[in-house]
Amino acid sequence: MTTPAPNNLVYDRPAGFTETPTHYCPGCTHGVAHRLVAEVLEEMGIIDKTIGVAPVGCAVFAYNYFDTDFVEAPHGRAPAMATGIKRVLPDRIVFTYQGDGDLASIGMGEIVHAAARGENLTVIFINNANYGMTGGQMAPTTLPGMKTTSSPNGRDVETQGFPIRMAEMLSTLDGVGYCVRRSLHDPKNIRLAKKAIRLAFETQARGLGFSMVELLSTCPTNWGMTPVESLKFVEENMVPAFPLGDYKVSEAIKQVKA
Amino acid sequence: MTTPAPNNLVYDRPAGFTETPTHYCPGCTHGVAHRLVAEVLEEMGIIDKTIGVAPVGCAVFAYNYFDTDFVEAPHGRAPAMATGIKRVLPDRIVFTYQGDGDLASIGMGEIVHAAARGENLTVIFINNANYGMTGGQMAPTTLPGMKTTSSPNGRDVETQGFPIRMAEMLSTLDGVGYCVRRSLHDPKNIRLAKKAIRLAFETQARGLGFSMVELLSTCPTNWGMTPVESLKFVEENMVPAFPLGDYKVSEAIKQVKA
Amino acid sequence: MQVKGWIEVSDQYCKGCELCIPACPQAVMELDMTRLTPKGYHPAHTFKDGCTGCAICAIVCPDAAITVYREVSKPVPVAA
Amino acid sequence: MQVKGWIEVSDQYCKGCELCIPACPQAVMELDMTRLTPKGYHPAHTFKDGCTGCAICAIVCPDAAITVYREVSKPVPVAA
Amino acid sequence: MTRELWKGNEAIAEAAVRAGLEAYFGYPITPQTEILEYLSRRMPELRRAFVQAESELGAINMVYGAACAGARVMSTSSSPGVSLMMEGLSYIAGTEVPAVLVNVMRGGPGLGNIAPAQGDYNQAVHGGGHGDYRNIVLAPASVQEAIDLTALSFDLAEKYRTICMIILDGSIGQMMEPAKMPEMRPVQRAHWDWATDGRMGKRERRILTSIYLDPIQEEKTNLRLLTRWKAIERNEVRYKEYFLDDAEYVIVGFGTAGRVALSAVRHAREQGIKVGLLRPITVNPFPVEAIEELVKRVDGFLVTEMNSGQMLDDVQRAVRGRAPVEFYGRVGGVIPMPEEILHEIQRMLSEPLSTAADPREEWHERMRGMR
Amino acid sequence: MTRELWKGNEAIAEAAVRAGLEAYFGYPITPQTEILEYLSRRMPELRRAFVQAESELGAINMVYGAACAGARVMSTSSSPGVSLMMEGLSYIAGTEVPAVLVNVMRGGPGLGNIAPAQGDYNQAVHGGGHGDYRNIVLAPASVQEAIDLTALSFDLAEKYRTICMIILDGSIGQMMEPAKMPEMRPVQRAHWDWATDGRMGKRERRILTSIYLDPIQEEKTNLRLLTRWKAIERNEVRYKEYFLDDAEYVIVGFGTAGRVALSAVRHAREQGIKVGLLRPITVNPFPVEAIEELVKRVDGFLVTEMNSGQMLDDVQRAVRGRAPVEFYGRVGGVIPMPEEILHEIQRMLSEPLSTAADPREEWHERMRGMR
Amino acid sequence: MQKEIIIAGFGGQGVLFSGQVLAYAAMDAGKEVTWIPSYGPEMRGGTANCTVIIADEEIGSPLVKNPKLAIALNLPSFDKYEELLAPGGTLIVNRSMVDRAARRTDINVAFVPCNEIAEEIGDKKLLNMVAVGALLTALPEISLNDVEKALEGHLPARHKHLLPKNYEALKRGFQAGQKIPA
Amino acid sequence: MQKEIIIAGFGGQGVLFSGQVLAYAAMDAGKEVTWIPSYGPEMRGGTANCTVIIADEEIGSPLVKNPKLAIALNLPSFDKYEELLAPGGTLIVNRSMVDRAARRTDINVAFVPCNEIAEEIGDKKLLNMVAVGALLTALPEISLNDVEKALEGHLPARHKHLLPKNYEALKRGFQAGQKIPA
Repeated sequence: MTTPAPNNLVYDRPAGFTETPTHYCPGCTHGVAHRLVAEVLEEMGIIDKTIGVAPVGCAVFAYNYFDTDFVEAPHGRAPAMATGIKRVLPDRIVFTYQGDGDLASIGMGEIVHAAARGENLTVIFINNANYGMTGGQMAPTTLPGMKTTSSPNGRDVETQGFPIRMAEMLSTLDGVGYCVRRSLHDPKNIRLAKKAIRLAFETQARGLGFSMVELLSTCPTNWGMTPVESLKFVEENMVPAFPLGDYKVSEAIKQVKA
Repeated sequence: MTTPAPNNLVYDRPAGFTETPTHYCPGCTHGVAHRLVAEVLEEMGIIDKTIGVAPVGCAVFAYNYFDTDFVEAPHGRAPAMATGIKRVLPDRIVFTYQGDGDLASIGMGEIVHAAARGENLTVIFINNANYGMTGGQMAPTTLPGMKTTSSPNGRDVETQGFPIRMAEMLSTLDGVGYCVRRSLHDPKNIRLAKKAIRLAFETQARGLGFSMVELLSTCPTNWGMTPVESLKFVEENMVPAFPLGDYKVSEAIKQVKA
Repeated sequence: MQVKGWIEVSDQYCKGCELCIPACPQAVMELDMTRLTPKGYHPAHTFKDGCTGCAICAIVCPDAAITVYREVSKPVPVAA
Repeated sequence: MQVKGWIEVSDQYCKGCELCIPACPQAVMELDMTRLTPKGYHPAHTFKDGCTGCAICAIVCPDAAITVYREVSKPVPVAA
Repeated sequence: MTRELWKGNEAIAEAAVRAGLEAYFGYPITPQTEILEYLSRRMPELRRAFVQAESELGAINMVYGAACAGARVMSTSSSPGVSLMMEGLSYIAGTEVPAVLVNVMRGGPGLGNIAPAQGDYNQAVHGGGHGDYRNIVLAPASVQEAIDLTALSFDLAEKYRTICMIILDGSIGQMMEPAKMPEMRPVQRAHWDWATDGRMGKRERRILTSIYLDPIQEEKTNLRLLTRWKAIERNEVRYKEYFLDDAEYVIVGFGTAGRVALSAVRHAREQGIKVGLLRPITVNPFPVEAIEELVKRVDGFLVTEMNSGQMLDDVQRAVRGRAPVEFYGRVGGVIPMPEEILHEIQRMLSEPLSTAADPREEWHERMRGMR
Repeated sequence: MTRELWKGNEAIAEAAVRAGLEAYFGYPITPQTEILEYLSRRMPELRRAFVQAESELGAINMVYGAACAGARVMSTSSSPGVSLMMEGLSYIAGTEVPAVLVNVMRGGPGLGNIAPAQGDYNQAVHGGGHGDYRNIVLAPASVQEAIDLTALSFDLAEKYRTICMIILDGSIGQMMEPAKMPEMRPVQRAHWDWATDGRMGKRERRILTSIYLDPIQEEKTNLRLLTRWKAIERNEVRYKEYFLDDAEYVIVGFGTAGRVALSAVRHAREQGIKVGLLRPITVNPFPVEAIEELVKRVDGFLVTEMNSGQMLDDVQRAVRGRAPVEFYGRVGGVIPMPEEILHEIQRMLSEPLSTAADPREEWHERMRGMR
Repeated sequence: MQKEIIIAGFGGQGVLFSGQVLAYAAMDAGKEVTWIPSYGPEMRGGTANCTVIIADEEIGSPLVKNPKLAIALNLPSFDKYEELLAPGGTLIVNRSMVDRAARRTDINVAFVPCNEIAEEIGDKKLLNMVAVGALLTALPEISLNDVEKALEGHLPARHKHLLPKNYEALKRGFQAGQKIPA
Repeated sequence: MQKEIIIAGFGGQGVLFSGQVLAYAAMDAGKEVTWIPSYGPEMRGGTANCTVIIADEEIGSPLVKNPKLAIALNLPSFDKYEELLAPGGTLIVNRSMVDRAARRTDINVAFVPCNEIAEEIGDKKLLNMVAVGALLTALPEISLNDVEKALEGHLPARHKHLLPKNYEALKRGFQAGQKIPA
């Protein structure tokens, strides 16, 4: 951490967090993603000038957990709201935190155009392959054959289509400065995820355009698995379908050490 | 033509057309695109079972020109309407005809998801780099620096973003069976465009998923050029920004001769 | 010796956009400045011999205004 | 000889999700079945010596419930 | 037909299936998601069309397309999702094709909450999309009524080539009651003389559009829609009366607010108070003539809603100042208890009533007093 | 200030700029596109925010974001585009942040046409988004009024933390009139105690949301909104009176329908007919007390609109059957001519008037007779 | 006749299902009935409850402020519904989870060790059926037999083998309920 | 005082601009004025028209059915507005594009060869100013000088060099207009 720590303190709850315990189910990696964002805001010293935009979905209450200003957007519209904020407060740091139903389904138009415009925003995209809050319906990211409450016989690609790989799709747009996919299923990948989140915020801080980190995440409750089984599912089933990697990194940001 | 022609007839107005003269400005290549679609419908013998979906934009009156059933969709929603029609009439041929404001701006969510679902639809996408009907405003496809009535000093990519290459973007989706870009700026390219339109409809007829042909087109009136100058502009300025080519062609369709 | 062809340009559809004129390989087309269509356009026409019925004018015509004929014995597939 | 460390698990935040347990390289963590947190969870704890303060448990913790210490003289950069 | 215990949302879904629903397009939103989930299993097993759309905007335009093709089609959503459908609804109305939409209402405005509310009455009945159009709005108060009105909604939509909306608060969607489910009707697409289902060698081409570039033609269209609406007003008004024969006071309430009022009316009758209940089943068209009839013989009206007085406006317009109109509402997702409405009835008996007062204002004052 | 000839749409754009507009988000749609085009040049030259959004849906949510940040912000659109904003408007209302929206209305429903109409009155005043909320609606009848009300709209929106809509038919957007443009006000963001503009070391964090998961809290919010609305009703009603002092008959009309009626009133006065005009400038809040005042002394009301009788409902509710109310409207993009309204005035004088008749129904019959 | 019953407890104690069993029994017995779960934010808390109303005629409000009957399977529910119960009403309390005596004297409170009885029967889960059995002592409109038929008719096939123990739980609960010092 | 003027012709004949010139002149002369273009589907047809209303008091309807004054720059406009003109009104007709005589006798019709006069001046485009000049003979509220000042004040800078010819066109039109057999 950049803040001096008592001699023997190795890790402490980040200052970017409020005291409020999260409402997430035990073992849900939303909490890990939150923590990484809070750590990065603290390490970059930007908590104070950051404005978050919460989605509709499990993260609808994200505004309770970060010690920053926050607004709550209509379902899928977070990138549009963030655009409105950033355009009138260009010196602030603005980020959206969105799930796959919110970003990849109803919010497709807003995310694609925020990226195409090269809005200086950072998007944290949680891909857990289903609509968590409403009880586990099929999302655009649901894997073929995966059972959900709205694909009870498993997602049939013939009638229900194929998963959308957002990081790959958005990387075709010139307005994008940084766009990568990471996973939260083990310590190594969590470390890589944090580095990516740091670089995404650095991209915004440097005015290098739109930045997004897609994070493969778990939904133990709706998947009907234990938290530990869920991590395994991510590693064995989601990573192959949603390859981890850097899909677009602007030259300027390649120089930055995180 | 598949229909027997009088001995010395080389070319005649296609039967897929009604008698109605189009409302398009002189030299606008919308007319060429219409004609190619009409020729393909006639050659495939599917006029009778085709249902078209018109957009909002210059082609809003497309329904007057084709001798098929037609509906007129809200701005950008043609792929959703077409989905509704095709799902209840799977043995019909359903196509949308959309401009860049309609498909690439307000209709982004609908087109991406129709493609991701692999809907058996054919989309004819006219890219003329501006909103024609409302008088030439900036579109998502407007070239950097290009002057329009809503980018009076030329499109500033810093504040107004970058052109979206739809064919490339949609080709990242697994539901897409056929997705290519062609141009209408000379006879050779018009021939290639017609072949592509044929293959797009063949893709649908074979149930191979979503098919789209993006056509680089002109807007002499709003560009402030003669029709002939406009073709030159397409060749010299648009083709470099929107490379022609096959972005996705499913294996099954590669076998088809058009 | 090249094939002979001819075209008919429909006054109902032609808007005098001139796209066919530079496209004609034989350079035998121009606008007929002596006539106006009912819609007030000078329609395209062939102003001299040399049309081969190649139908390129029809291929580039945005208004399907041109019908193309050729002096031949067997049906010819359409060019476009 | 390996460094010695220790952790504090917050009853306020721990939900007993067990993610830290298989993650611990020293395998010194488990749920404390003798206690319930105010929210009714069995919290995680170290049930034997061997903690090196590597902070991997904190890195995988979804609830930032774990504070990690180490017997050392100079500040150590956080692992994550 | 035997009675079975049905949950409101699932009952609506099954009733639509039995009415011959050919295609469903929807999107998850609490508290209507069970309808989507039920049909995600039921429709495919019957080889009928089911699509979880990318959004409510997509869903209503898929409905629009399927309706143009002549199919029996439905979408369902809840308040914020329905707001996203306003453009599509206006287009469907302007194109004169039949469609059914169910709104399982929740607390608003905005994201609000997921508790039962009736705050979308005005959107459904008066406002909503742009331009001059009206659509039928049905308001069930029980699971059985939800089943019966779902079946009816398709017939009405097709008979008048109009949108038929069903509005219910979330509690009806979530509650279970014994109900009889009608027999399965076969899916057989009527051969509409307007549907764009492909010429198929049988006929000239058809066009379905909402464009009338010439204002005179658009005016003719608007008047045609109004003429049709007049027929609906004549033929389709539905309501239920309770204890009205000798009533001196009348409660007017729809949906859950109406059935809560029924309990209050029974309590009041036990106390010898001559109060009755008029429960509109069609809130659009509104039972104006029933009110007209009551105006002649009652001493006052009490409108009860789970909103801040939306149907109240329609009651006031029908009463035209000829009798006092009072209002009691709970808003934001709160369901009133029978005791509260009984208390209002008693207040009406004890206070002088005026035809000049603004009932919403007086209610608002009382509510603020409460806090 | 000297008079200049301004086109309505451009006048609104420049008036907003001079009122300190910090950010504009819009999308092209006829007949309001000139506003977008004007600001695409004007805003960047002043280094203010201009974004042509991907859609009206995007635009209203950009407005929502900028409003939360405390900026003076506006969007403009026309009927179908405004229908796409209903979800966003409900959220903005529920979050209690100020925003200005201009609707240059065209013929509908659906795609309709681009001719001037007033068919979105109900959407703006009564329905629109889901849930219980109300917003101020201003209806200019001239280019000068459009300028003045645009400037006013920002002050009202901020004073009451509410949405302020300006509705005008396309003809006002397209016409030119001499008008005085106010001086340029500097852009200076007020330091709102609610805006989420970043803590910046000065304060605790702030949250802006429309969620109130506990119905009791949502009810409190609804009642707070209603309390604020009551203040608006008390303070902000605006209207213009013409020839009312000795009027025996009153025409009520807003916007272009109102100014067309003024010509008819003048013709009638030339014929010695004692008729006047009440032209609401705020159609929400509606000038109920002005109607109340007139009810006492006039023999009848004639409501004229460019729709099928939407404000008519509000006039009827205010009149409460105490005077005859007649209606004359043209719909679908047709502007009535003064002669038509004069003819209606003459008809009112020659026919027996009833308070029981349904004015819309009678008008509809007459219109069908015409065809 | 109208009887209102509220059943409340922790999620996982079978609150909603036991309410449905009563609803099925009432329906099969030819009564009007409504079942409505706690709805809205409470869903997120640890406790669940549902309201069942049984009547001879069309049922008005599906919710009541002061029910005639209630089952409290845990302490928070006991605290809440002892307050709200209508005078003269009967409250079945799961003594296994409640360590205090009743405060009100104008209602009948039956303390039944539901967990213990269920464990004696050999299935912890059946504590809810024990409570339902006890409730029936105060609900003459519904007989034990009605509830057994309802279980038989509506228990998912995969649980049919549990019927005998369910019957026993009901009976044991009914017996325990009869011992109320009324 | 209120005077309504409709100016109609083909697109490209300067219909809308000539209406705006009158509007500027009226405004500068301290009058109330409205200018409204033909709006709606007609825009798509070949002909354009605009309505200008000049008055001393607040103007009501910006449109009129029967204007007192009109300029018809082509035959379709002549056909349409000869019908609609208010009795006693004056209609300026561009004889260069019209080959028939007037039908009505209750209005003044002035046939002015606008194209020829404009061509004599040396700028075909000025045919609209010729017509405006002619109209002024029937619009005493606006003087030639008012219109000249309006042109001077509102003509885009890049067209200022055309002012002299515009003035001449106005004058020639005014002279031609005065020759009306009233």
